Amino acid sequence: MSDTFFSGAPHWAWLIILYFFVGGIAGGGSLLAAIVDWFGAPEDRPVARTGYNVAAVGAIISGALLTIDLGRPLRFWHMLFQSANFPTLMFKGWSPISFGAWGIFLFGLFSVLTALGGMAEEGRLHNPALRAVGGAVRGTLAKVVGGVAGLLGLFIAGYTGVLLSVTNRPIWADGPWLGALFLASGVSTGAATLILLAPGRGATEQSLARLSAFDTKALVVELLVLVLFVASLGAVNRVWLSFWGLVLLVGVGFGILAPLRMHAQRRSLAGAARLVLLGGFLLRLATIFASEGIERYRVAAGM
Amino acid sequence: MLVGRRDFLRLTASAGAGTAIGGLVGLGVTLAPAVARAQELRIKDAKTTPSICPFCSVGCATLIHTVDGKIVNIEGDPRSPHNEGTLCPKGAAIYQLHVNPNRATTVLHRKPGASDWEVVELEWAMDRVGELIKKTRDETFIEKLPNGKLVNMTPAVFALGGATLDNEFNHVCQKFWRGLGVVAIENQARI
Amino acid sequence: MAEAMGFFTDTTVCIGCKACEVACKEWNQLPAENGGVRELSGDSYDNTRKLDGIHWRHVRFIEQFKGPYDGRWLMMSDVCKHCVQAGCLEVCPTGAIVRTQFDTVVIQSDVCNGCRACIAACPFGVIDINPVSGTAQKCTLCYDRLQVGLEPACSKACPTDSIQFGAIAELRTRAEKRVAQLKSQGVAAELYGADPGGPLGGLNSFYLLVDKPEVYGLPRHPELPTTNLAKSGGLSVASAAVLGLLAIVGLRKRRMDEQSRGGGGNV
Amino acid sequence: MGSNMAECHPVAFRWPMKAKLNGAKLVHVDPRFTRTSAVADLHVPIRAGSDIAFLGGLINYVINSKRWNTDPFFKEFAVNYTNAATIISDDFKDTEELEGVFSGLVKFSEPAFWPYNGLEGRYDNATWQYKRGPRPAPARVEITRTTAAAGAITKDLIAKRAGPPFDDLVRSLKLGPAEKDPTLQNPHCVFQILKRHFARYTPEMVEQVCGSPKEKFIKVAEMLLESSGRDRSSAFAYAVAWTQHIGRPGAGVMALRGHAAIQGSTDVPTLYHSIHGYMNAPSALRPHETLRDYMAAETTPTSYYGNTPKFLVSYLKSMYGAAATTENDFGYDWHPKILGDHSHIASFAAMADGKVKGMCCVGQNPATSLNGGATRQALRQLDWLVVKDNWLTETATHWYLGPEVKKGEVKIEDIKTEIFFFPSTQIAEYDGSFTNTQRMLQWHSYAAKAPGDCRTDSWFYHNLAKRLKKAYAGSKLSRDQGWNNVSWDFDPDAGEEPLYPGEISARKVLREINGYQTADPKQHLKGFAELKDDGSTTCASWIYCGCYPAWDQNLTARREPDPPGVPGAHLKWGWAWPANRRVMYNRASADLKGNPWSERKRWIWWDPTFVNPPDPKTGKPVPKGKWVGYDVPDFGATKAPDAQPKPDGIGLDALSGTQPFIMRADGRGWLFVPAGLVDGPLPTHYEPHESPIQNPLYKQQTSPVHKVWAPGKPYNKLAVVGDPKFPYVISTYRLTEHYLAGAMSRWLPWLAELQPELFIELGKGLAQEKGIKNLDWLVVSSPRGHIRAKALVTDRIGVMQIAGKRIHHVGMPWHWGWMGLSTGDVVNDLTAWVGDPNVSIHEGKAFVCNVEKA
Repeated sequence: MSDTFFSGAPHWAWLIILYFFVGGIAGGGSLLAAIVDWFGAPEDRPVARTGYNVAAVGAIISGALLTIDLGRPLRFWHMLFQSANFPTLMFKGWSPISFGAWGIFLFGLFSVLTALGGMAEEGRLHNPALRAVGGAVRGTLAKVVGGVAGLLGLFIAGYTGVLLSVTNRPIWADGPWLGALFLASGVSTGAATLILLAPGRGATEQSLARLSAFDTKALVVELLVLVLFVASLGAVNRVWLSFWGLVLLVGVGFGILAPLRMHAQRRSLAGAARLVLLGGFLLRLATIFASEGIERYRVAAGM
Repeated sequence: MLVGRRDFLRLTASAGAGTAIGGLVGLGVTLAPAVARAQELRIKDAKTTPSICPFCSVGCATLIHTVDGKIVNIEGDPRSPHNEGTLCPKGAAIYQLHVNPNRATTVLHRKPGASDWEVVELEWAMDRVGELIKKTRDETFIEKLPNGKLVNMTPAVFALGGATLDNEFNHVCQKFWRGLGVVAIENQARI
Repeated sequence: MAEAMGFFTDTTVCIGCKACEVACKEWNQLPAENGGVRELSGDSYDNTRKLDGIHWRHVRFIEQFKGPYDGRWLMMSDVCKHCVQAGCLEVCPTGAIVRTQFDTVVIQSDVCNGCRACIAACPFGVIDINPVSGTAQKCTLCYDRLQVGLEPACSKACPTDSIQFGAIAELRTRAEKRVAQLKSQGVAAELYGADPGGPLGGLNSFYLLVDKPEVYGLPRHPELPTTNLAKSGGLSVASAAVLGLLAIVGLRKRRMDEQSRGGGGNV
Repeated sequence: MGSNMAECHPVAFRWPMKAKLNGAKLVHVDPRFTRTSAVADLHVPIRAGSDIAFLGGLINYVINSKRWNTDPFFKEFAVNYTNAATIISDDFKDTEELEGVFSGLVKFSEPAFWPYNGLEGRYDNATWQYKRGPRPAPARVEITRTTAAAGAITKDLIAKRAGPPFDDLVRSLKLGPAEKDPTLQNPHCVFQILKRHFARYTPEMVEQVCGSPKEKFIKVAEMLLESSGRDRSSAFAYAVAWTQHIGRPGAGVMALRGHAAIQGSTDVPTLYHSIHGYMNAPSALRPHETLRDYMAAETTPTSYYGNTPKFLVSYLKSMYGAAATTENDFGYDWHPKILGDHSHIASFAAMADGKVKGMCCVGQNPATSLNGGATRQALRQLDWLVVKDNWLTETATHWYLGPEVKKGEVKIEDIKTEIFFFPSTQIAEYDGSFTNTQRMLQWHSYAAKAPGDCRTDSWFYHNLAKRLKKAYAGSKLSRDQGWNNVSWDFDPDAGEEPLYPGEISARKVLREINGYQTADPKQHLKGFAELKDDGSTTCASWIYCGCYPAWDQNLTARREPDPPGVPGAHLKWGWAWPANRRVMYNRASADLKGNPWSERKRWIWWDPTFVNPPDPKTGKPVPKGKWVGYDVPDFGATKAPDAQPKPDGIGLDALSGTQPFIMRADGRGWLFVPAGLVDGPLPTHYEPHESPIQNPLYKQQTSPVHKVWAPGKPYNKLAVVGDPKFPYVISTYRLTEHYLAGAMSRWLPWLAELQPELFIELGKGLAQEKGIKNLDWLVVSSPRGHIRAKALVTDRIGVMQIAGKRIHHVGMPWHWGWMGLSTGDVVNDLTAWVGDPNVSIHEGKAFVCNVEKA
């Protein structure tokens, strides 16, 4: 029996699952937007702008979810500053939740700036203050800010899995692959979100096709990492003999295998993207709840 | 030596993997010992009154801490040769005998046949109980048995309780009833 | 720093009275779960089941019987281990969890914001949210009492001295003597967490057990959560690199012929 | 044994556990494997209701062992400090001869004026008496008929209204010397009777009756032998009613009593059968017609009880004050006499018949007590009921929340009782003293004000007394004269603020209990040696005399422990009766010459070189020598070990320097009890009234004198022997986490969460037979009723082989009722109104039941 079975569940439930999901999308979206921005074709610009917007909105939602989830939400700032010693910064480089808080904060800052820049470029900002800020973020600065947002997105997509690993909880701490898995899932769901939203911002068929082609690769990576993750759990895998194991199977079936098949068959891009999102959500749902649901006294009782 | 062992660098080194990722530092944060900002000691300015546990018969000594006449803490008296400061779970819960929203604090009266209590005045209820005791005593008093034995008693009133109460209560209780001629006086000793 | 202080819990003299649970609640003014209105757990005489934000002490009951009247009934009062290397303290992002001058680990309730990272970080399942404060809470080893020279409430209350409080060095000597006494009587007694070279640098609340740690709900090899950081982080970075490269390759500006094929290549 | 000390008295269990760490062996004999068994060296299962068979087996094993028959220690102690050598009347017949009953059994007919004694038979103990030589000629009794047979002299003194002083009356009660055989060979000596009596209690028989495996039983017997001797001791923790130590440190039978003041409420008796200091309550069934009749009947002339007239007169002075005079026999006639059994169950049986009309229930919760259904039926017959408690108890709410009302069997409007509920103060909210199980009085002080209308329970009776004094004032009726003459002076003196309006002074009450010189109440009595039988001393309780030796010296409030490392009787912590002695009969801790039996176990001893000051009263010199040691000697302090009894002495003067048991007529421990116990001079195994088997030891199934109240009544139905409808043995018990009937624990969130619901513990075997799973709801039934409880399936209780039958044992904690945070059915709805004849204690720990899935 893994020693993780003696730890207590942190009650990370729906808000955190939603955060992991939204954060993954935002991170993945931001990464893809930055890559398109830096390396892509000019006609892919709408994809980039969509990505930055997804990132900005996602970052704000993420921050909100995280804050609401706190036992004492008004003390959210204690993660950034030492409450007894304000304004000395609060930062622990070895604690994912600490550097993650900073990550989310910076990601929010950069993605919102980039998004404002994009919106200013489109002329959609009417508030003078926002227009001033958005207008400032253009050209090379916009590219740099976007690039940073992209890198931070990569971090946001992946750190959540690392956060789970750096615990003593069953499943999460029983194998090292969760960060990689969440990262892959974040990128795949980010791409899927762009596939769904970018057409509204004027993205071309070609842009979407490229995104979709990349999503296929991301899904393959995700599947591969998932297999490695499950393999690394060893005996702990018996916890999947539960409702959440079924959810995971459904997630893999509908969220990875089905989209891959649809891509192979060149069927509806949007349909596949929706399934990818579903899969990403179910993956997090199953991973969190399968662990949360383990009650430690059952272990001691030999049950 | 103890401090050294707990030094942060040693800590992460023994934790093994921690240092592998560069920049694993804390800004103004260490894991070294510090004086925590704890809440103030609850009994700092409390008055201490010696008492005894009211549960079982071991007679554990307790100390009651009060602040402005309010009980803030009750714990074992370490001087006691019986309990040396220790208590059982019931003794440790004496506080909740006192500070407890479920405590009854009003006098209740139920008229014969009524389906509800009424809250009544303490003095009125005492007067009424006094009247009832006198009525029952006067109606049932036996001076002599049919065989001529002088007994001066009534068997019609039953007084129960005392083993959870003070010696002084027991004296007052039995003197009251025996004085009136009531002999059916009992407590928990027999059950 | 003052001398390291802590608990030695000799489970062989525990009578499962739960005085420690109540004395802890009394001193720390912790509420009962659901106001005390609960259902029977069916797990021997254990109805509080675990340590959490309002149960900083918990007495475990283990029935080991081969048949009627044939066996033993183990009891153990459990508490925060005040690890020398404390996972909760490591991960806490607010600095609410500190190591005190007594080498104990304390959560400062006025700093904690209830993120619950420490709950998942603790290998022993000690910490949980106190619904009244909304913050993570656990045994403070009666930090407030220690500062004025008072003994913690639980060990003070313990009628059989199963829970002993004192300087760790002295407690270890005492514990080793007791182990020797039990061994001479043929009892397979062992200490858990008394070894400063052992897991987590030793526990400042250590135990004398007569069965495997798992039987008492204790992990055999408790670890710091950050043990996983490098590997998990490294693999994340690696997969980030792979995915980033794939994305750059897939989304980069391409030649027209590739574009005209539409949809790019499925790899 | 039979006690679950770790669970019921966890803090007292601190000391056995410390002894265990020092190498002591702990044996637990109990039907359940409890938290006590968990830390014991050996647990021996035993069927509830068979303890005497087990203990009888131990006696048989020990007195036939080689060790006992060769080690002189045992013989020296037994011959000199017990009545083993005493010869019993030739007419005595043992259970060996009469198939399970003793000689003297006669039929009992209930008197018409109080038919609630619950008896069918009773013993005339004339044949159980010591064989005696001729009665000594009374030396100083000036009467004419010096040749009168025993008893006549006393009658004459009674007729002449002799005394005070009553010394002549006491002296006239002296009997002839008991015959002895120090070789213990005489077939009529106690030892030989004992040996024959217990001969059939073999290990095999113990296994048959108790279900305890023979090997385990023998192991216990061997362990007991190993830890006996000059420097060793054994203690039996036993949940019996009377505290008694056998004089040596670490030895004896230890009663573990249930309540904070249960000892106090027995000493200061809120019990029908006794008045202060263990004097029997004047009774219509005994020759108690007059003061002298009472003294003649109740005084043991050759023990400390020879002072009974002093105790009694001082008590009557405390009752009736100045009105108690020599002329009116100190008001003895005003004092009420009991009609028979007015004990708890008897009173409820009478109440059910409408003979008890009013009830004041203070700090007790009988609605969940023995035969709960019958008890509540009785409560519903009352004209009025007062409940005074800290919480709304089941007794206060039975009329609208009781199971009978909830089920619709009884309509609220048909209950014609007028009911009152008065809220009470809690421990920290008033002053007073408790007497703990070790007889120690400890004072507790007021710390905080009680809320609302909460008043002390003493306040309640004090203020009722004031009202009734007023109501009867001026009455000329003879029956009211007693009450009008009762002294009632408990209001605080000027300068002492009452804690609540109209509150008593608890110190003043304790002063009256301690006693004072009648002429000057400020002159307190320093000890019971100062008591007089002429009314010049006023003292409610002779045993408490000395706890308040001066107006401003409340010794119960002392909190000064001995320094660490001292063997320590902690004589300055609280105050223990009698005379602050911590170990009673402690003369027995030294041998005949007054030296400790062993250095390791020394407690008090004779120091022959001690120079005594002259007698403070007479000024005469006192010879050298004194009892010294850690404790207050329970013996004449300067009475030498070689002192001889005075021929015409009464009280302690009638005992020698080697008779440590000074409250016994012969100064010896009684292995054979010629008087005082009504069910036989020797313990004998009888089956509980409800038993699954025929008594394997005797033809007599149950004690021929045990009590069944309300026999044949529909609310007290009883199962027949081996009743197939109720095949399981059940015992009820307590848990550490709750307190008795639960009023003081079920309302406390911290305790309620620890044991939130009622359960029944049953073995895995029975569970399997019945298809019962852990936590299933079960219905448990007895002839009196049925209740629901959740199953706790465990191997800590189980099946036993009893007399060739496989019998399942189950157990239920009885703390629950319908009020509080933690609720459950009333387990006592299963128990019966059956009890023992000595002290009317119920048989709720051993009866039969059935268990089915709900």
